[in-house]
Amino acid sequence: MLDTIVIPVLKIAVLLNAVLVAVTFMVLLERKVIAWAQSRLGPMRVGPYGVLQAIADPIKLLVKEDIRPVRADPMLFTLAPILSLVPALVVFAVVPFGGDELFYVTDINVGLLFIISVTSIGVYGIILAGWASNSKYPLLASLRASAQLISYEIAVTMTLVSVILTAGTLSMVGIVEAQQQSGLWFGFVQPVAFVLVFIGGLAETNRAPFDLPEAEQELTGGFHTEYSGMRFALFFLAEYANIIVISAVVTILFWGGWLRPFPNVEALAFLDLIPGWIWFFAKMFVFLYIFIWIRATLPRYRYDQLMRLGWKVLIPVAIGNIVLTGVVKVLL
Amino acid sequence: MAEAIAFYTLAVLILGLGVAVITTPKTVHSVVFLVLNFLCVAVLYVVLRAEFLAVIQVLVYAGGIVVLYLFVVMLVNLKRAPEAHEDPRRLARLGLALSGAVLLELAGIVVYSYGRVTPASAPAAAGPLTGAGNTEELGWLLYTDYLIPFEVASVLLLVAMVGAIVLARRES
Amino acid sequence: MTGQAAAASTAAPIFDTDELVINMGPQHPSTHGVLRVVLRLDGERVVDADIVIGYIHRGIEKLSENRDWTQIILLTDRMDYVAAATNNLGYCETVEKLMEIEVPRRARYVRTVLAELQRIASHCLWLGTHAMDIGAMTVLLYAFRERELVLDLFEDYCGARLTYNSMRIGGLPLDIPTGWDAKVRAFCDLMEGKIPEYEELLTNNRIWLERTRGIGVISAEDAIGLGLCGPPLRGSGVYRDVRKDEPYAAYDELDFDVPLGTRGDTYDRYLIRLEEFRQSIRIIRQALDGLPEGPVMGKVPRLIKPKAGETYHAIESPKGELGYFIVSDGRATNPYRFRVRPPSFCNLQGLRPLITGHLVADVVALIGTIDIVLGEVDR
Amino acid sequence: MEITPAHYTVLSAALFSIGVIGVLVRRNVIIIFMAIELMLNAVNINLVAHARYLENLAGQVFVVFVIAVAAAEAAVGLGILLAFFRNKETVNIDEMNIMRW
Amino acid sequence: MELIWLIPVLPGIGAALNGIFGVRYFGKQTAATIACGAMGGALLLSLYAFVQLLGLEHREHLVELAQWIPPIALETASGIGAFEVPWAFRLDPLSGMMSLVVTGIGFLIHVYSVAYMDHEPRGGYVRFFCYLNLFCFFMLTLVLGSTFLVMFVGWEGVGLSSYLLIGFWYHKKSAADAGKKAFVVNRIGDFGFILGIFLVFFTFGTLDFRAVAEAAALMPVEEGAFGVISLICLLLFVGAVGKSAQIPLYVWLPDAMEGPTPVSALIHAATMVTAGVYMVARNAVLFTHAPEVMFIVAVIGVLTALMAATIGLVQTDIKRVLAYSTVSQLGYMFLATGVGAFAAGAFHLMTHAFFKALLFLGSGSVIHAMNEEQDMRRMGAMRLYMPVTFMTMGIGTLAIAGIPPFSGFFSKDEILYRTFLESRWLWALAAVTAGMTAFYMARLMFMTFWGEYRGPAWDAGHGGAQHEAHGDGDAAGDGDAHGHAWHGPHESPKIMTLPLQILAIGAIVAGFVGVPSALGGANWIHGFLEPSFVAGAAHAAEEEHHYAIEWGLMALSVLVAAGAIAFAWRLYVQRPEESERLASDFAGAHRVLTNKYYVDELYDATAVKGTMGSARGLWTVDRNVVDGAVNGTGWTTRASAWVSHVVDKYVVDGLVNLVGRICAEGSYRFRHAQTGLIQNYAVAALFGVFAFVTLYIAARYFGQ
Repeated sequence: MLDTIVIPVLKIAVLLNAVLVAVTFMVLLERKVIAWAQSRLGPMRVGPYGVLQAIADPIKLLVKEDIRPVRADPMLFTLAPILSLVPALVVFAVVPFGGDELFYVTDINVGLLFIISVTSIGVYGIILAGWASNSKYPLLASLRASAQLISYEIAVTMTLVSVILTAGTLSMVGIVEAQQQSGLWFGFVQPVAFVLVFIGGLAETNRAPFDLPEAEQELTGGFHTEYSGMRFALFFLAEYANIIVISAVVTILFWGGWLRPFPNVEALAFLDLIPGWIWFFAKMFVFLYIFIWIRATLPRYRYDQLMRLGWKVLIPVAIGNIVLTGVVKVLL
Repeated sequence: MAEAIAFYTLAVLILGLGVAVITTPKTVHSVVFLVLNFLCVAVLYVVLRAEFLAVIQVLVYAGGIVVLYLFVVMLVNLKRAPEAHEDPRRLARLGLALSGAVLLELAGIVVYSYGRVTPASAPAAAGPLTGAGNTEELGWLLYTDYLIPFEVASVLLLVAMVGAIVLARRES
Repeated sequence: MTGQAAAASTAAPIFDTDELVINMGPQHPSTHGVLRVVLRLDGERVVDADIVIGYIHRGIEKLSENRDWTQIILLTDRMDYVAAATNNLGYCETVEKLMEIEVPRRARYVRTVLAELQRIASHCLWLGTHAMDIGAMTVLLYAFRERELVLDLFEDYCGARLTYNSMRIGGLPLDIPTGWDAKVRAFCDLMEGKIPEYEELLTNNRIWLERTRGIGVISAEDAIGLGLCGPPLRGSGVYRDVRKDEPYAAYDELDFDVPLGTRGDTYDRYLIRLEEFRQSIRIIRQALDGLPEGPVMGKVPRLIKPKAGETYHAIESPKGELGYFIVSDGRATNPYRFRVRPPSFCNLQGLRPLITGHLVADVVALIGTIDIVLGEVDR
Repeated sequence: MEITPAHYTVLSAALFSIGVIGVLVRRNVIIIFMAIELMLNAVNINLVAHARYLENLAGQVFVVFVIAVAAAEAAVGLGILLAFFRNKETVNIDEMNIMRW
Repeated sequence: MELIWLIPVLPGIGAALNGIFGVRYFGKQTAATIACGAMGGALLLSLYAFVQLLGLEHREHLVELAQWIPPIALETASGIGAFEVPWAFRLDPLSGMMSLVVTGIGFLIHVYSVAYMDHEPRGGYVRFFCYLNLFCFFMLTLVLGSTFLVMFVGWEGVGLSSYLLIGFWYHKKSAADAGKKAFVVNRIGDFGFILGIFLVFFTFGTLDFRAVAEAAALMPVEEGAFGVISLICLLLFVGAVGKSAQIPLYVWLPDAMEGPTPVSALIHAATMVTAGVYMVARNAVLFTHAPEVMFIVAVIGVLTALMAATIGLVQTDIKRVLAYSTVSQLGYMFLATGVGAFAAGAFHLMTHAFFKALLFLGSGSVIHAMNEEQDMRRMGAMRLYMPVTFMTMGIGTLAIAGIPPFSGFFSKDEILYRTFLESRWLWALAAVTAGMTAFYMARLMFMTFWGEYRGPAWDAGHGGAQHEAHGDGDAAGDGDAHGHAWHGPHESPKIMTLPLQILAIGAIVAGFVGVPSALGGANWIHGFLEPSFVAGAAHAAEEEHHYAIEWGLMALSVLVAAGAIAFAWRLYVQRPEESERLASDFAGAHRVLTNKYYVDELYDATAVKGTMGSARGLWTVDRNVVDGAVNGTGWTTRASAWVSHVVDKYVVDGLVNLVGRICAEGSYRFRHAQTGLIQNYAVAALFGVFAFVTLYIAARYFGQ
């Protein structure tokens, strides 16, 4: 009873809280990092160095008036943000933060596929949000956004196939263990795949330079134009949770998860003194930082350029990578 | 016991959502119910220890096919209600009655037949289809015994893709 | 407008939409003021555009005919409010030309320094907003950081940060404060180091190239035909710079280059403005080096009352050729007729052919590239 | 309280019947398509359940094929529907009867 | 050794690369590199395989790559046989030597073509190398194939590539026609060949060379009779005649000179045309069992040799002289095989490959230097301009003329000697031919390289600088300059002369592998090739040597050759007017020779005109007799039709209309069942399901 129900439920509770808190601080981090990149200070008023801004923001969003357009579809208008957030959170169930069983909720044998499939559900939140708003621009933006999401999902999934080929397993823990056995992080074995997954991740989370669905400078304000208050906050949470998911997945698939650098080199064994989960979070933090860094640096793609990049560059390269991986795998 | 709870819960959800799919007046709602239905079916697959299929169900059905439906529903922005016109010669009631009758008959056959199967001949619930081997075994089967059907299926998909593009393209 | 269809992407619109009419502005976030563009779209592509102006018309020209000659300087501040000093300069020089007043050499040099500082400030603003429109948010903050320094210099000189009222007919109201030239030099050194920062973020950035190269191509003939001026004209490779062609202030005594584009696209116009930063710095340094001693105010009658006549005089403002046409009847202490040829207004005429055939996302980039200020367009 | 294949078969039959009713009763072609998907899922449930109880993975293999066929069907079906909609501005199946006598 | 299948496949890959991607994407350099690389690889592999072959005791190696045609039960003479063809390659002395020749000379010619074809635009250049590689692929398949059918694939393939390459400049009508001609004439031979293959299978139940040879060895020699083996051999020989340009099917080869010169060198001198000889040699066992056919082969061979040599005496086109020379030398080879000297034939094949390729390439070099001028009357004194070409071509000429110690001497004298042993009058004809060979080759040399320059004037302005530019064989800008302005004859670039030099060395030394025992040599190649010509382990009995005769013959043939050369020197160098006088003295014979015995005209008059004439006759018959009959029938029909029309209209139609009306009336009521509502149809289907299930339940219920 304890093992089958209590501990998992506890883990889930802790994880959910951790993720949601992490998301709010992720927002703060983004504001701070971008501010520093632009030689500004960022939020400074709430708490020392604006630390408490992370708490003030959710409070503000929670107490704001919840506006629902009269002609919106009530059921879907409510459902859409939930459909957007839930998959982003569910994915964390199979993300291992460390090698020990304590650090993951479950390790299922199709973990990576699970992540792919559950994130593919997230697109409903966006389409339905656009449709339920019953407003022209959100609808068009949501169709755009979902087309973008689906296109890049294909590219990412294709790329992950080559990683699966390399690792020989679909289990997230198994993939890390495979890296431990081979002694090489897959980022070195599959650099192309890493780049593709990361670019695809940027696009799937609607981040710069692929942030057109939310680009206020352009025609449409995005699928959540009509949303406000807590419903809007849910979309917000989903987006940042997705960023964290992508970072975690990239860390696990390509940079050894909780492994120390060069896990097979005995001479570096002293690095094991640092616990695995610290390694994990350190690496993940690097990717979170890169996400923000890119946003501060790059201009935005145009829609047709974005689709062209996805279909004519990423997908062919991903397919080529699969073939190459297969050939190498067979030859070795 | 746990399986029974899971089964009944899911059965109720699946059937309820199924009914919702075919009864809701708004097409978009219908699609949403369909997605939820498929998600429940996926969970049912997990109960049946077919994790791979569960994931595929979510990925392909919920994440792919139904999104397509949703897209079409949104592209087809109708100027009048889709079911406004009804042909008087429809035999909807007869169809309803017949479906009910067939369901009853089938259920009768099933209950009757399985009731007579001795428990010994029915294999135990915990088969060997557990653990990590499942997905791998399925892969083996697909790429060995069922290789040709698998290839045929892939060709079918290709043809369908080309066909869909040709059909949906605007003449220019 | 050949070449535009080819330049614009060939992606077919995904959704079957009828021709859609939408309003961009006057409250849209990226129309640089109260510009209103009515777009007719086929899918994502602009079929036609209607440009509506006049939202901040204040009747400056008419007002000027009822102010006395010195007071008009104040009004010119309010036209291109991000480049007030050049507005002042153009007006003062026009009146000086009308009255045949000799301006002291020192005043002409200081005016040149101020005009070029103004150019840097104006281009900084343009660069930041243009990049922001295309999604590069950091450049905005960088460019504004430097613009702030220029504003500080102006504050040091005349006490104001936006509407300077920094010139007078016949010269300058004040000589430069002690140590100001050293500050300007320090700024020039600093600015020179900052330009590579912008370039690093943009010039070779693939996305920036894809968003700007081949976008809004305008041939030299079309550019002349549309009456464009300033960087948009030079971007198409037409050599036209009032500072060279009809030198004013101290430009005939200073050495500088006029950058020209080759393809006439958005990227070329961007490169030209970046090069103008460097040329401005060069001019400022030369002007400060050769700054003559002497008074800053020429011999001007107590009562400014030009004799009857009319004149047109143009200068190269940051946005292009800024011209004043003034008629004096010789009796009143105010102009009989006062007319401004604002560069932004003329360049705005190029917008419609530029954006036709492009995607909606390019419209913001193209509004940015012609660099308009609505205060000057509407007056 | 043991769950036998009979349970699954009955569930499957019920879901299938719901699909059949949907096909027969609704007039919106999109919903009819979705009803067909329901029927396919009913079949899948049956296949998976029996794959489990007969300890034979062939059932699962066929589910994969059914999903592939469903994807193809949806793509082509919806393509036809879109083409039809462009011409006739309707998705009502009762108005799709120009091919009779 | 296991990799011999790669020998043909490498050029095949090269051809595929250049053909599929190259024509669109590759630059000249890439294409040339790929093609030459493929050939170089094939050459290295063949060398390696050959060296390994030398170490094998039974001198044979079979590599079976895959099944081509799975066993099919087919009727044969000895009951039901399994028709089964594997993709198998056999390496034995004969094919080993042949593959060395093909890859070696092929590689050199590839290299040579890099510069020679430089004038071509990029697309044509790539296409050329693609074709060349394709040819090598098929030729090597032909050579290495272990069964008749695999060989036939190569056989047809080389025919195709030959067609493509002859017609390479397809915009030139004469080239396109020549290609067609070659193709059509070859088809006649191929028809015989494939019939022969059918007969082989029918007779022996297998297509494998080795198995056929072993089976044939057990059958009696058909001395003085014309049995099935003779028929097979005759049919096979028809194929060989077509491919190797023997009487009466030789007419295509001279025309094939329309192709680029490297093609002439590779295909129409060194490799493809020898395929017929090769095929006959490969089936040596069969042929030895059919002495009657052997005799036919020898006669055809010697007649071809003589006839072609006589034509060669008066030709003025440098390449045509070489073409007729080739036909003549091929006749020699057939003569050798016809008298049972298979080794000697194969030996001559090899030496001929060297010096004929050399001569062709040399002539190509001259043509190149003369700005595509091929007429020898417009050349002269070329030795001053192109010493390397001159030297190497001189070596080739000496070799073909049979001057010791050049290679041609050994192989030709071997043939002459063996012929002498067999038949005196065949020998006499062959000896005369040898003299003529020496004469016309000397004539070619003298007209081209000696005397005064008779060609067109050139722009001497910047000849010197241009000379240098050509010298380094630069692939890029050189051809362009060359195409527009010609700056006089000049030596070809190094990349062209290098193959010439290598081939010249080959032409000198190739004969040493077959120094006859009469001269104290070991006649090594004879012993080496022997296993290929006998079945199983049965070795031919050691024959007796008549050294005295051999020496005598050698001396005689050298004398004849030297005399012919001297005669040519007198006619074409010392007193050129003498040759013209000679021509006018024997005007009739000269005209006949220059017109190649009117064979082309004869074929035109008989085959072509005959076909046309008979077609016209048949057409007349058709129009008057057949059409008359048809028209008569037509009138009858019309008359009876009117009668039947009346009946039809009132009786039959009445019935039909009645039925129709009934149907229409009936369907008007019944068609309301077709509502056009899909769902109603679905309900009908569902009703079927319902009925079925109900029936099932009822059956179960009542059945129990």
